[in-house]
Amino acid sequence: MSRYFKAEITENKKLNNDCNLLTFVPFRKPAEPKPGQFFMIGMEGDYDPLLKRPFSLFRRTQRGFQILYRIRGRGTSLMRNLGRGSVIHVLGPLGNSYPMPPEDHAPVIVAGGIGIASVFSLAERLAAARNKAHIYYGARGASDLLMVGALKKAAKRLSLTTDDGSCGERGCITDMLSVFSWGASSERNTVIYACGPRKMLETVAGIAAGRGIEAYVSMEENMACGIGACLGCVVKTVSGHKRVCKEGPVFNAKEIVW
Amino acid sequence: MSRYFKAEITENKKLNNDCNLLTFVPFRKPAEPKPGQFFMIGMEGDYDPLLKRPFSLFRRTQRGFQILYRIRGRGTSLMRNLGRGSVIHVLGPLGNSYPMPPEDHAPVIVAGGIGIASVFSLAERLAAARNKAHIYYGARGASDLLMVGALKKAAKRLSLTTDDGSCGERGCITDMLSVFSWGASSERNTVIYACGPRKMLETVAGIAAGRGIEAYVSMEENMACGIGACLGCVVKTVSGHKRVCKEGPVFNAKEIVW
Amino acid sequence: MNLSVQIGKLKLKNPVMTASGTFGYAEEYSEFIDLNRLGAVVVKGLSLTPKEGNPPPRIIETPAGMLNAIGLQNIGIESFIQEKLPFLKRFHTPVIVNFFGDSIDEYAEAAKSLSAAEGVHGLEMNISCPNKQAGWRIFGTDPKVTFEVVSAVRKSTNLTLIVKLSPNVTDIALMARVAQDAGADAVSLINTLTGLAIDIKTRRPKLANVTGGLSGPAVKPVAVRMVWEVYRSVKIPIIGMGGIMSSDDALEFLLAGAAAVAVGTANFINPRATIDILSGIEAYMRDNRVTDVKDLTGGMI
Amino acid sequence: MNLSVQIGKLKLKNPVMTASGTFGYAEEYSEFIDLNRLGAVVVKGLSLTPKEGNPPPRIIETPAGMLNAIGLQNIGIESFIQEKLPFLKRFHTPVIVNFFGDSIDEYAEAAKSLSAAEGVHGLEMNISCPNKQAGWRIFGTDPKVTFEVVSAVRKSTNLTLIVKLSPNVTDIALMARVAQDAGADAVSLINTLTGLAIDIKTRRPKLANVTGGLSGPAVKPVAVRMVWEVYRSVKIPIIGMGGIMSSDDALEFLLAGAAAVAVGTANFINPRATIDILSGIEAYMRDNRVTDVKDLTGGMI
Ligand SMILES: Cc1cc2nc3c(=O)[nH]c(=O)nc-3n(C[C@H](O)[C@H](O)[C@H](O)COP(=O)(O)OP(=O)(O)OC[C@H]3O[C@@H](n4cnc5c(N)ncnc54)[C@H](O)[C@@H]3O)c2cc1C
Ligand SMILES: Cc1cc2nc3c(=O)[nH]c(=O)nc-3n(C[C@H](O)[C@H](O)[C@H](O)COP(=O)(O)OP(=O)(O)OC[C@H]3O[C@@H](n4cnc5c(N)ncnc54)[C@H](O)[C@@H]3O)c2cc1C
Ligand SMILES: Cc1cc2nc3c(=O)[nH]c(=O)nc-3n(C[C@H](O)[C@H](O)[C@H](O)COP(=O)(O)O)c2cc1C
Ligand SMILES: Cc1cc2nc3c(=O)[nH]c(=O)nc-3n(C[C@H](O)[C@H](O)[C@H](O)COP(=O)(O)O)c2cc1C
Ligand code: FES
Ligand code: FES
Repeated sequence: MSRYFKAEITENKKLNNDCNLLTFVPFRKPAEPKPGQFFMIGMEGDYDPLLKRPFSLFRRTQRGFQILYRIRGRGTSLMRNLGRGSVIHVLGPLGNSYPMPPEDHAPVIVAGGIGIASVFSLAERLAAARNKAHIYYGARGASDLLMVGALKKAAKRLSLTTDDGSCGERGCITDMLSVFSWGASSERNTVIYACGPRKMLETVAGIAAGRGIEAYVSMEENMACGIGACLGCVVKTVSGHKRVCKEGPVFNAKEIVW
Repeated sequence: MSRYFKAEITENKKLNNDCNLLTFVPFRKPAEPKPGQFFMIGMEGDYDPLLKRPFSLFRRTQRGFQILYRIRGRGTSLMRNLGRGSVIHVLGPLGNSYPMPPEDHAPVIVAGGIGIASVFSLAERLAAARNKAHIYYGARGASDLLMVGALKKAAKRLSLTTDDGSCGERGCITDMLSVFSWGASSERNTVIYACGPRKMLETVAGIAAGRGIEAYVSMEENMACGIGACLGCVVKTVSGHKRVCKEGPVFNAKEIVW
Repeated sequence: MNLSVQIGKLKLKNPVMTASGTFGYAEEYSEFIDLNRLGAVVVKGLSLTPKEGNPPPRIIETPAGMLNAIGLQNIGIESFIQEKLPFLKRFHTPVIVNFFGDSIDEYAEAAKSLSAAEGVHGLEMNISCPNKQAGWRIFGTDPKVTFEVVSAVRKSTNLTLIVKLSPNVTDIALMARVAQDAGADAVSLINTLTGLAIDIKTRRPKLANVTGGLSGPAVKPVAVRMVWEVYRSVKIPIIGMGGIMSSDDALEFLLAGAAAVAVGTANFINPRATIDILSGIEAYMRDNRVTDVKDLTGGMI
Repeated sequence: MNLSVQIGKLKLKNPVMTASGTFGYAEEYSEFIDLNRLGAVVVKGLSLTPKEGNPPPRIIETPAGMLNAIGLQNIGIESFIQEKLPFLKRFHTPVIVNFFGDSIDEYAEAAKSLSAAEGVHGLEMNISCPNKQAGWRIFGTDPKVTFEVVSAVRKSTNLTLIVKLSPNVTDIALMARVAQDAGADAVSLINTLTGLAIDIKTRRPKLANVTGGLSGPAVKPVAVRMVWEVYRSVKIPIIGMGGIMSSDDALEFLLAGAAAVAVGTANFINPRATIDILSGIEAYMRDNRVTDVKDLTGGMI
């Protein structure tokens, strides 16, 4: 049960133009991850790129883990080329996790773009706990909406938006969230979980604060160590700088200084 | 006919524990190489390793080229992992080449270890010109003697040595060369071509000088540009520093200051 | 095989230490390695009062390296002594505390209060953080100021005193001599090289602090050169660091003149880096019949 | 789209130049690129008399970089004028000659004889080679000596005079100001950082010269930072270099304050690097509606 292990890639599946689903199997028994936690992943090779990259747990499989990643820069571009059998170095699971809602609370999940990677396992966990979430999921276009089938199954209700209207409603997922009416009584019994671009999280935090709803947001910052040692990944909170990799990545939205 | 091109790897065959034969096919028509010339080969990826690596032309194939390489350090270790379909960046063919012997001269080839990579195509060229060489080829052990079958075909005679006596005679290839008697008259009509460790080349140069035989040696130096611009690859010659990548890699043994 | 080295009054069981700021307060790494196996633990830089540090983003990767602008965020000496030191005392590895001040008096006072704490075995004074303002940097770049501040700290502590040097200087050997003359028991080098990275899309610096400190394999050749230059001009031991990723790298520093080495950025890539490096040094000594690691120091021929 | 930039009296058609010592005498690269497309060609450093340079090995790779200790091998100014310049005159790209001397007089004399040669359009004086002895290095590290030698050269030439600065200093902005005050039309930076690599098997330095100069992507953050520091303290244009591999890198230098850029080590990895970088700058300008490349200089916000 070590949090530092080598793993073998068993699949690196292209989902659309810029997103892949990577499945890896650790060489030895890893610790059990919780929804919201993440891994630091490093590739074999020499010292460029140097640092490991953080990716959320997407799903636990029988023998290993999956991450859903978007090709962004140097690291993920190289990651895209990794074939079956390639070896990666993994640190994790790391960070805290999404707190499960009290049984009488209705969970609402808000995902923007690749943010779906982090909340997907929460949705499945909630479904398993018979407290399915209402999932709001927005992306640029239809082809960027990933895993919609599985989400439909895991959700009480799935609301989709795209920037171009190619699927679901046209517009921002937070627009949809803000006009939605839970009714005064249920609001108090709602918990929001959100992952996506910082702007989206800020809007979600605003909506939640306005309605007096508890909201948890998963934050991103550049990371070096992933385990709280370098102080590289802090975000500003009402009680000072906090480490995304240690006190986070999930924060109560009220804590963050946007 | 550009000397800078991308190429696709069609095979990367393991020959023994630390040597591979790499076959690559250029995306567009390259220049025709001559025996003794070399390529600078770079891999896709980021900036570590940074520089291209020099490798001799081993053999021209129908559609591409082959290099025979020994896994030494960071670059060649990564090269070993390149699969079929991988793309490399190639500069070359570069440098001068082994001068063909006059028709009435008997060629003698001396190869030490991976030095065979450079003289192999010369041996085949000589065979094609119906002036087969007597080939002296030494390596550490039997498994390090590569391409012996093909060499046998290309050689007038093939003399092998290994450090451990596991194949051919036990000892240094230069020991064998030094005791061999060509007979006074034929010595003047002999040309030696040698590639291998610097110590071996120095000994060959000594033997050749002692007997008044013309000898050509292929030199190695660390390289950056491969085309004569950086002055990084010089060797000391009787007429000053000369660039291995431009005035070489093949030098008349008399020129080198050992 | 003797791996122990002497740094001032401290006898380390082996020459592998951690680099300040890259190993937290050691607790973070105790899950991955046995802290007892380290030559010494050097903790994140401390000051008299807690510091918030710089706003994010604080780190960004560069080719074979990284820039950081943490801005010396720390919990302050008092909290360290109360909250972190007890954990460290459970191990028999010397604890070296990296610290800094914003004035000569603060440096001296910090040294004094750390020296009073049981469980602190040595001090490393950071006069070389590139993330402080230009005014602060003279502690590590102006020989006269360096002499003053090191002398003041020397008077405030009996603990082994290591002075951490900046590579952002014309003549690092001179800076080392100054530290030696002012009473340092050892020097450590290099701290990070000042660097800047710009996002060409936003046209803004990639770090909120604008500049940051470059560390990692990229800087190793500069660091090894500086250790070699310092080795030839001081008598006190050198702790070498800057881009050490493997035992081969560590051995380079020893051969260049370091008595011990510190592992920094490598911890982020491999949390077991320190231990792997130690094993590699042992293997090298075995293979090369080196019986005392001290025989490697300055062994370049 | 206006790509032209002014460096002293020279109007370059675009800001992409070659870095001295990495492009030979340009002939070597003429097979791979159209030399007419370059902003300027800067040739390998020359001296009055030919130099043999250092013994091999002269180069060694490091993480994301390389060390070189060529030792300024060159054919001498006379041979250059006779054998190399005629080829360069066939192109309408300005030729800037990098040169050095071993004394102030030699510097001045070299500048004079180069200025007399038809086809030499500008001079870049190298006061910053890390492969020369410590005594020589004061040309680039001691402000007083720098002032003297630049002043002497200034008096010997009417050509555009670029002074190439060393990064191995505490305060590069100061060095740039000194060069400006002594009459330089522009400064170029950075030359290489001094580094050392040791072969742990043989325990010998990997370069015959012991130390060498570090170049390539590894040094880029340091170089960008120095350009930014210099930009804020001089009025003359800056030619930025150090690890430029792509147009993104080049744009970083422009945004940091460079008026033009020079491509060095990248030529070894991609002989078409200069042209690819130029195309990339053009594409960036198009995409970002920048009509004049000069508007990028110092554009970091
Ligand atoms: C806790 C956490 C969980 C994440 N989960 C996912 C996920 O499940 N799927 C996914 O596609 N992405 C996820 N990200 C973002 C992902 O880490 C970055 O997209 C990735 O690191 C980019 O690497 P690169 O080499 O392609 O980009 P480059 O731009 O080349 O990276 C350069 C450096 O910047 C860092 N960096 C760049 N962008 C980010 C970012 N947004 N967050 C953190 N570091 C960054 C890199 O780690 C690297 O150190 C997560 C980030 C965090 C912090
Ligand atoms: C003209 C020429 C032809 C060659 N032909 C062959 C060949 O056909 N087959 C083969 O296996 N090897 C050949 N070599 C040697 C080969 O270039 C090196 O073994 C290879 O560069 C090592 O790279 P690396 O990354 O594995 O080693 P590393 O040690 O990691 O390399 C570090 C740096 O040193 C350089 N370097 C290390 N060893 C040598 C060397 N012996 N010669 C030149 N540069 C070196 C590398 O190019 C690189 O820049 C040739 C060398 C030259 C100069
Ligand atoms: C994230 C980070 C934080 C650092 N914090 C400190 C510090 O607080 N005090 C200090 O003296 N050095 C600090 N350093 C410098 C390192 O201790 C070390 O000198 C430098 O990183 C070079 O070593 P490396 O390349 O092995 O990382 C820090 C370095 C990094 C990367
Ligand atoms: C092999 C080599 C030779 C060099 N020769 C010279 C020289 O003769 N004169 C000079 O001023 N700079 C010389 N330089 C320094 C480069 O011009 C440039 O300043 C430095 O390499 C940084 O740029 P880069 O990282 O793009 O290579 C040389 C650099 C290299 C790598
Ligand atoms: S990444 Fe190092 S503290 Fe979070
Ligand atoms: S490798 Fe550059 S001159 Fe030969």
